[in-house]
Amino acid sequence: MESQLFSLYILPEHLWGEKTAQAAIDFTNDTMVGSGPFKLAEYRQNQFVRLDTNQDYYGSVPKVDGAILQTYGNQDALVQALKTGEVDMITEMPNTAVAALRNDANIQLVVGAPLDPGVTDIIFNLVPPDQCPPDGKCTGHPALKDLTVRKALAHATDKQQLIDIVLLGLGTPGLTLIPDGLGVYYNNTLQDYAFDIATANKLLDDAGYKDVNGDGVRETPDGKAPLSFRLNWAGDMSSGPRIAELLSKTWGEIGIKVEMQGLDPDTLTSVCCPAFDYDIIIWGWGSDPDPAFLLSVMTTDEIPTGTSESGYSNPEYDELFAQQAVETDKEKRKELIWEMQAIALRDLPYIIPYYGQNVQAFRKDRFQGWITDSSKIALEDPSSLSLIEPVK
Amino acid sequence: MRNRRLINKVAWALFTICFVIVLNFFLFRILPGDPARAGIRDPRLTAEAQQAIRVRFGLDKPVINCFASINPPKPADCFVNPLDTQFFIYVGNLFRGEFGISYHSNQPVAQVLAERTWNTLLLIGVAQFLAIILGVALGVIAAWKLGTPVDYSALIFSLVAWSLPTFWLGIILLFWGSTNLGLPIGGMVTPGMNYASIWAQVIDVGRHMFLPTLTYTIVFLGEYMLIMRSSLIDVLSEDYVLTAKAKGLNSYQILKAHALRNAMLPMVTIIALNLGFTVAGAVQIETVFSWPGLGGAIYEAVGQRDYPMLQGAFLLLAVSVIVANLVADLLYTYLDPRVQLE
Amino acid sequence: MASPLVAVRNLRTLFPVGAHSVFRAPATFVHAVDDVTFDIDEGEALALVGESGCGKSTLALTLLGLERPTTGSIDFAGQEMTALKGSELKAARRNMQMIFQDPYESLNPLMRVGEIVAEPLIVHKLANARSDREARVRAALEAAGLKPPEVYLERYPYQLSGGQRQRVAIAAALVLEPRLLLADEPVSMLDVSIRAEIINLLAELKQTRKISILFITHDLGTVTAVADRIAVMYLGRIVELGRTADVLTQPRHPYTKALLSVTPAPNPRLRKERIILKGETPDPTRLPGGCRFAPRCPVAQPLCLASDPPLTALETGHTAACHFG
Amino acid sequence: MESSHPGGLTATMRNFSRNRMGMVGLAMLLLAIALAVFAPVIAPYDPAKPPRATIMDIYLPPSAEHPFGTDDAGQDVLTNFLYGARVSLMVGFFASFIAVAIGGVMGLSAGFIGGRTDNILMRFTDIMLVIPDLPLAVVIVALTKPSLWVIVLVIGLLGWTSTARLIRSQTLSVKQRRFVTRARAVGAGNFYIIRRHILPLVLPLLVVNTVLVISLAILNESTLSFLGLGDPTAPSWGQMLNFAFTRGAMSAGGWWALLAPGIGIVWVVLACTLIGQGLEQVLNPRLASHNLSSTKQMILRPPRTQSQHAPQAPDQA
Repeated sequence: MESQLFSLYILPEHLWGEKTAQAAIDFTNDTMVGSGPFKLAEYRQNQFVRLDTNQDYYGSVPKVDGAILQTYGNQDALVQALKTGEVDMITEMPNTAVAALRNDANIQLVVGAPLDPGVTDIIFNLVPPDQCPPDGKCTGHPALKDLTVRKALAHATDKQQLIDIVLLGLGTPGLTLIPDGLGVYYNNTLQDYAFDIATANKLLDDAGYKDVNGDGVRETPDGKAPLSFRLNWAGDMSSGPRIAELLSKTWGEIGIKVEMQGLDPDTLTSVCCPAFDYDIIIWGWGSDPDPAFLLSVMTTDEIPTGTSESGYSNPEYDELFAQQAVETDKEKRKELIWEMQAIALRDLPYIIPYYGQNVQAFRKDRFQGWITDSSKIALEDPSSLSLIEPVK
Repeated sequence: MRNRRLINKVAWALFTICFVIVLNFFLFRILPGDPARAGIRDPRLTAEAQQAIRVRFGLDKPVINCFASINPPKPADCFVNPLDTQFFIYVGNLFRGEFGISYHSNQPVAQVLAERTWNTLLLIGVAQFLAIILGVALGVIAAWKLGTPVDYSALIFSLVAWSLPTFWLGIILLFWGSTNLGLPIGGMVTPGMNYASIWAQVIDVGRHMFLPTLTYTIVFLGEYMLIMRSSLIDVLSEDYVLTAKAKGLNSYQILKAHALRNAMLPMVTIIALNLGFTVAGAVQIETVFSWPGLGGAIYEAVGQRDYPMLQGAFLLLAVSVIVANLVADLLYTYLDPRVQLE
Repeated sequence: MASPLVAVRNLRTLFPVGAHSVFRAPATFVHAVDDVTFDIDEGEALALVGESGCGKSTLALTLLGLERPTTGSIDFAGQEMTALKGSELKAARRNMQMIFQDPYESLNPLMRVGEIVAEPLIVHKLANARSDREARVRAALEAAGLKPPEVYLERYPYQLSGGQRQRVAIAAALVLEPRLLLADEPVSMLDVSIRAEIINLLAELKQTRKISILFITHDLGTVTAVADRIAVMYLGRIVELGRTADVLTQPRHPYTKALLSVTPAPNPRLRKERIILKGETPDPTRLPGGCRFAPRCPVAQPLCLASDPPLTALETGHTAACHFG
Repeated sequence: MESSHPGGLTATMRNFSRNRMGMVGLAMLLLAIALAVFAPVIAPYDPAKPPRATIMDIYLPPSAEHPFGTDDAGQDVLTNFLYGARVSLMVGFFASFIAVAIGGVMGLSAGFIGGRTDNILMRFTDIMLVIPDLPLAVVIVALTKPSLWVIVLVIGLLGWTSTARLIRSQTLSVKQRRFVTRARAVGAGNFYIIRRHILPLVLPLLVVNTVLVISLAILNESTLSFLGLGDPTAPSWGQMLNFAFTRGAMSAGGWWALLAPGIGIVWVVLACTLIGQGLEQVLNPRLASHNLSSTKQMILRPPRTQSQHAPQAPDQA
């Protein structure tokens, strides 16, 4: 239930009550109606939002007169704006700027789990031929359907280096689609595949994937197809090319070749699912506070709908998913969900390189009282904004 | 003869606009990507909801008779009322000044574009004005002082300015100006300011405009200087200048009386034509300086796959280039007596 | 009597006026060559005389097949030229070569003399053997008076004088051993001192090689040395045609008389009073109804404005188109 | 009289070798090409097998180990700069080859055939000229699979209009010259006349144009890359700038990651412009001095008057 209610909002009856379905679709919703500590004073699209303090707020009235949320065209400018004092706080920034800001006496960095935890995932095309959807192409490389190959790839994935280079260390190694930001539902007892090129090579050797023709790329045991995979990522991920580049290097060390290409998100959707016209994709999910949705992504039922990206199909997993959906006991549900994560890590429809962290920063010489020790980092949240006060 | 020329030119401009409208419509339907799914990667969207979105944006209708969609090609009934196809609805809306509704902001595209266009015009207008004034002045000086160190410095400056990638110069100026001059980093106004006077507002916008305008001016200055310089040298090589010199006029008088006016002729057409090409620079500068203009809107719309916005911006640009071309052409006819005689 | 080498009958070449347009057909025409009839015999030189713009050059280009005649026929050595196309036309052209007015412009500045003279051979795929080709080029250069040919073979046109260039052009025309030379004002761009040389060269070629020549000029003074007959052209039409001596001594058309009166005579004592034509040449797109020379004619009568005089025979071989000739 | 040898590619090149500005440009371009060709020899690291980067390697300032510093992924900027020159120059050369080939054929046929063909081709060119290049390129690249070849193709396919106009007017003027009529009178066919008479006189102008189109193509590639529409697997200078820009080089203090590729682009574009200027002077010696100047000096033609938006003398319609 929680997961379903999450995306429902409380609507003011005096505006929406009388509307027909069609009128509701056409309603542009320009006037903000709410009961929070701030009121919308001015909105200029892609420029800024100006909030005034709601003096009639039922809780504790914020100590500031208002807040302005300004939009910048690029993250570099954002950091510069904080440095020069044009803004007092920034909600996002390139991780590369962290080192420079850390040395700035007037700036405080805040790093932690984001409000809506995100997952970056490496997706394998596993769709079984008999499950291929009617409008699917299902052209995935057969070798990827072999768990041994996926295990070898997992062993050849240096998650720490990915975190270091791509996130500048500001992330945690990933396990399955359920991010550590989901708290109790995150199974922290699982053992990940260690980064070990030798193990990966041995797995492939033992399974008969040998480099027959001596070109540095292994072939399938029947000697026909080289282990050369298409590797795509969403073009709007700035980290995509860097992840792909790092993967191609370590995977290259175990005789696996990738052809890299970033794709526009629309194009990626059209090759991904339910077409299954790909080998490996680097993409990402944003998470609800409840894990139900991300768990559903790996169920057989979702293969034809396009929600399942990997085409992973496992009756045991499906059964557990059905059980947790109706389980009302929180502790029992958690057990079921933990077990599902164990299965997902064992079967590897995804390699999860990392869970990202939120990096935010504020100027220490302007306002104080920001909430920096919460489990979720969100300086722009009204909870923080209503507490801060000017530095004397 | 002149009137027929005028009518011909206007007729051609109108034809080109029609062509651009058709191209503009079909381009976005030939290129891959389902507009209904653009920007939405939420699988929880039910088939009904997707259909509702299609209806809302008019994508449920066939693209044109016989084609439900063009890429991938899907056939449709050829005998529907042509006015009930996406193409003619689109054309009809254009005549009513409607450019559709933005997928991203849900606002009418025409409204968003109108606001954005003024911001861009302000930036481009001031920068072009400065670039022209400075470029012409520098070009005249260089041509006059041909072969001297003054000429050389102006030349090298102009050539380097011309070779600079616009966005690169913008980034460097952004960091230089914000660190050393304390200028604002982005946007057009300081949000939430209560201006004491109109002057305070002008100064605030001016401060925000300084760096983008500077970038823009430098990039175009070089080109104008080079054109003015060579155009003036061309004119000064004409025999009538020699005649004037023989009559005893000094250099200043010759420049003023003969050369400048004639040398400005190619400048006028180039300036008018250039206005159409300035947008390429605007896309880069507005992205670097977060300027809320048309160029920035195009960049955002590309990222958001906001087809109606892109279509609208594209049409606006093409039409303004066509009009600028027409104006330049007619201006040329008006200014150059030789053309009138034809 | 043997049939003439060239027989032109009622030839007309019209040019559409106005820019090409995708949508519109042109409405008006320039009558560049308008109903022209004449013959040239084997080994004969015919001079075509007239003011610039009267259609002389167009007539030459039409003979060559470079301009399509609107109506009329051109019989060249028994072949109807206007009916020929493609390779047949190309083959027929081999016997008909042209020399242009401006030796500075008519030679490609990037080609050596040897290449220029050899070009017709290459185009017609003749004398494909290198040695054969070189021999012919040398022979043509020598025939054109460029001796010894080795001196000139490797030169570029800009390294030659005007007279030398015109000789190169003549050599390039001779290399195919044509039966007819179309010489379009071959000396008008040359210094006076060189003109006689070139004209004498043409006369010599006519004599020794029995080449027929159509000698186009605006200057009656240059024709005597080479031309057997003279045709006077005015606004696209031949207004007088006759043997050189007849036309020069007994001009019958007022236009011919006017032309003759302004020609510097070799003997100053023979100088006559000059006839200066009044008015402008009419707009060739809007010709007057009657005699087209009438508006400028010093002896015009009302009849001239009403009817267009035909070309009428006066005595043997001398014809003129004038009501009062 | 005619003292100088007219036209011609060989002659143009010979005169060009005496043109100081053009030779400086040529030297600059040759240096860039040499760096690209000998990248494997000069580069301190192999980009295919770089030393394993760690978090400590990111945005290191220039040092003996990394003369140009390191980038956002801890890679050596100098190495990437040298190998990036290969990609950027290749894009420039191939794209301008496409543009000049199309523009040359269009201009030659329009000018040579004339009449309706000319009318239709030039009207088409006019339409292409008013369509804003960059936004169109942005849309096409964004909506197709981004690969280096798509980018080369798009830049090439949108960049031919100026060439077509230029070559058309040159063809028209060459076509009207008497030696072309003479060749026709001899019986030469169209193909022969184009090959033997028109092309040699159009070629020098085509070379000038090519050089300028190369510089525009390199600029355009960097702009597309900056807008995030480049091919990330083909690390051009534009791509390096894009990484530096999106991954916060300036705010992280890593200005060197932005400076090297930027200067590379300016260097090559400037080199091409100078060469173009030099050739232009050689072809247009009339511009050597004017009636008010006492000195004889080299004159520069603005690059874009000839190339990008040549002011069209209104044609008689």
